[in-house]
Amino acid sequence: MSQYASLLIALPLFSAFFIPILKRVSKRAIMPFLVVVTLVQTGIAAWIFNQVYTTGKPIIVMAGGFKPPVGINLYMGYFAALFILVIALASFLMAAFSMRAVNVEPKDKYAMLFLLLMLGATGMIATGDIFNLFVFMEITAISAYALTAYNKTGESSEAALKYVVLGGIGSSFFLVGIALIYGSLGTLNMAHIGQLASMINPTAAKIGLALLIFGLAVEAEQFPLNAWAPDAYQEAPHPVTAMFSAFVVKASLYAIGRIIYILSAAEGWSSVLRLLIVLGTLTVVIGEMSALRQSNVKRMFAYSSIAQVGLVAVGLALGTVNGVSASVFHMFNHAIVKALMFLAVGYVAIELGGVEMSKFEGLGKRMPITAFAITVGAISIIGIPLFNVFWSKIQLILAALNAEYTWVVALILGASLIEATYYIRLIHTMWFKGEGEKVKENSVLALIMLLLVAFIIVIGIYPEPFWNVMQKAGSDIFDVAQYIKNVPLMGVSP
Amino acid sequence: MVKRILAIVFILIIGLWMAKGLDQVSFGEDRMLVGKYYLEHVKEDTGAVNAVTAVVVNYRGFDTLGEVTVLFIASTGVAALLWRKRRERTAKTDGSVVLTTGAKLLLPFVMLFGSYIFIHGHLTPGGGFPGGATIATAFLFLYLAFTVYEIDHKLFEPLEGIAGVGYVTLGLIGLAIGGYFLFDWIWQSWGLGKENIGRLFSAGFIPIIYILIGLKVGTELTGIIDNMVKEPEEGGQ
Amino acid sequence: MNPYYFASIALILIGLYAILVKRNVLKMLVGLSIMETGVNLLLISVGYVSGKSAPILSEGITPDKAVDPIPQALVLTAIVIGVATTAMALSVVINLYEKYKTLNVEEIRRLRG
Amino acid sequence: MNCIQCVEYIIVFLMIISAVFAVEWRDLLAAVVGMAAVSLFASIAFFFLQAPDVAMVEASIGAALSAAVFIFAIKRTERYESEEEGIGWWVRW
Repeated sequence: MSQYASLLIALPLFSAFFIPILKRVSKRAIMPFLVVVTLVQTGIAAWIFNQVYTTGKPIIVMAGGFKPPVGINLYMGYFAALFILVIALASFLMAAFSMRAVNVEPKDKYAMLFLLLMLGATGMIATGDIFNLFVFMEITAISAYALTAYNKTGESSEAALKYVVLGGIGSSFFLVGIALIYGSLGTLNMAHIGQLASMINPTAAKIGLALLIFGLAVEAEQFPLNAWAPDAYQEAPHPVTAMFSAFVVKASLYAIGRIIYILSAAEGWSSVLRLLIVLGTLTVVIGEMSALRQSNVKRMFAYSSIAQVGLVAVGLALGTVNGVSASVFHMFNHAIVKALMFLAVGYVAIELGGVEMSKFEGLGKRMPITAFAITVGAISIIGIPLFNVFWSKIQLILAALNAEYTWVVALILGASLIEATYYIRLIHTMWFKGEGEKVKENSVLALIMLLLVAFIIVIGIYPEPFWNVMQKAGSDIFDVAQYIKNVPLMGVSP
Repeated sequence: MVKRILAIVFILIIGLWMAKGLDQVSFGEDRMLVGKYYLEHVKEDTGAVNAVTAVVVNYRGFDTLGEVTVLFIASTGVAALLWRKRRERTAKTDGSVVLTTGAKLLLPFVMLFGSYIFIHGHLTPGGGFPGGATIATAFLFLYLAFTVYEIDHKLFEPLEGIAGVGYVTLGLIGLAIGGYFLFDWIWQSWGLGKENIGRLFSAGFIPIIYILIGLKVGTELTGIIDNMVKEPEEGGQ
Repeated sequence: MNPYYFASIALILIGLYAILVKRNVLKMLVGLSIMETGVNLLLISVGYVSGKSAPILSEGITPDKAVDPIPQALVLTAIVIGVATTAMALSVVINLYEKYKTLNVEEIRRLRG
Repeated sequence: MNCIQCVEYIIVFLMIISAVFAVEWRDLLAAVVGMAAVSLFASIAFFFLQAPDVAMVEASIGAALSAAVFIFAIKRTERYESEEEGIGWWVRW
């Protein structure tokens, strides 16, 4: 029965390949079809989530019936089950938003690329094989290139070009890293690598790991390879921006965490952690500094998103189970908040025709629900108590104190302070400046926004059950011995 | 100029770094682990003689599914980005006599050769990807030779979709029969062709999948070429 | 150092040089393509075992006489992915040229800040 | 040094030379031909490294089709590279 979890991969693929045939029948059925497929995907993901969290055992999908490391396996443990649900849910909401937001032809191609972006992120989170991870990363990346340039304006092509060039460098680095690790171990399966990690040559492991991190850093938006991110966020269609921020980044961050901890038995491993912590810190500092001087609100949110992603990377690199759990919690919260905020900003852009700061004057009177949603998101991301991000920031600070990284505490607090500066400026502009006619708000979108707002507040008031889930998910990444035990490796050994 | 020297220094540092890592992986040494298992079990597990094909289609079938998807994304993305309301070919003159007659004359043979490559993927080097590329080359010749030539979009786009749907469906049938996605049910459940390993009718679903991949790769690459060749009309954005 | 390792690292570095230094967009993509070829060569040479033959087990080639098939399968995938990236990038470049009428990246700078 | 090794060294040398030319030539069409030559020599190298499958794919997809797509793109844009050089913009913020 558990093998039916492979439908998570099969369904989006099947639907994407089916769209050219559907287009011959009826062109208008394509967007509703997209919504239905993402809804079914959410159902499958919810079933897997339920299955994993009630039995406590991960679901291992073995493609072709070959046991790992001979065949490729998908590993859906606590973390993967949780984030697959997040991905499917976010895709469903954004598919509903796409029906309103996307008016550029050819829509059938948009639907295919949308589904494949979702598929790529799902695969990245579920897979248990590093080369398969590369393939899914490329699926994500190439559909992201196409979706970034989808509006066919000069600016969007420019953003996509930056993305393509950096992504190409990243994927080459990633492949060199795979070559080094494969060359010294002779296997590609993650659990098998973990089993053999103590025998690996330390130099090859260190350099290979660093190359893998640099390869993934393009998608994970870590400095210095994230120059594409603000441009792409600004110019991509609005639902796609929300998807980038909600789960494409998260999938790559997860991959970084997983690959690092898999090799934790290798000699000289802690120097790689130091590399990641430096990258994360630089990402936070530069992201917040750049966000401060933006006048384009979508771009400002993009920089804010980059800074949060840097915090997650710092948490992953703390090297303790609490740090990883706090990172996972922050990823989860950030996914909800940024999905909400990019949805709201995109809706403003559609109704008022732009995302400059001046367009937001008097938004509180013109589009009250949207303005309310942005306000809740902004307050939450600053880290005010009773909203969800507060708890994950607290957990990050506690984990940093436990790991004796005192300056990380200063980093988090300083970042919150800068966030407060630019978000309060935005909130002030929305509610206390300017006047305007009231715009009739779309009821479906208002419903989605209120749903996400409710989610933020519920987590903010009752963080305990969520924190328990996150701790399980975090230890799923951190506890490599358990991971190796869970995968039914067959006896291929030197 | 200073910047250029800086870039060269930066690149050399990266090169040194990679060389240092590669120094630990000596060339030509036998370090096979999983690879050895593949070589020893490939005939009984999959019935293919060409181990690379078996790894690509059977053992690491997920990668290949992803690979086909990547190419599909590329063809979709190119079509999406170069989509305009009206487009046409802009070349003014046909190719030379050699090219036009050559393209017409060679078309069936190149197609035949491409199909040969992907049908025999489990026996000889080759398989779906070079076979599909060969078929696309035949259409590339037609585009080069004739100014008015255009592929039949009503045929090609659904064909691309059908090949992809067929691949996923084969995998799902495996899920229903053998209990695993992409399970080779023809070889492992039914045991068809066990007696003629090394001949054409063997190796389970590898030939079927390679035929689908060949069709898909051929149509996709042709679609990319078609989108690249056609230019928007003047002022007809 | 082995000639194949040397060649693959050299190709990667030449490609990286083109991406970093050249201002013409198409030249950068040529560099990217060369870099991918270098990476593929590196993967194949990692899988090579001296004195053994291709992993096609017909006519007297036993399993212990063949090279590692996995890197070859990986490179098959990587080549196709590389071509997909290139095609995608070129269509972006075509759109870019239609809008900006130039291929020089210094003149394509509308997004900044 | 036997003869096979000589051929290997020659191929590696030609590959690097054509890569350098592909990067340095100002005529983009020539640069693309240089790139295709790199792929072609790489495919011969794959053959020497006992990877005939990869050699076939590299020759058909890597060399032929990717060069064809490049040439179509050049036809729709421009053929000559301008003179100046410097660090590109994607490195900066």
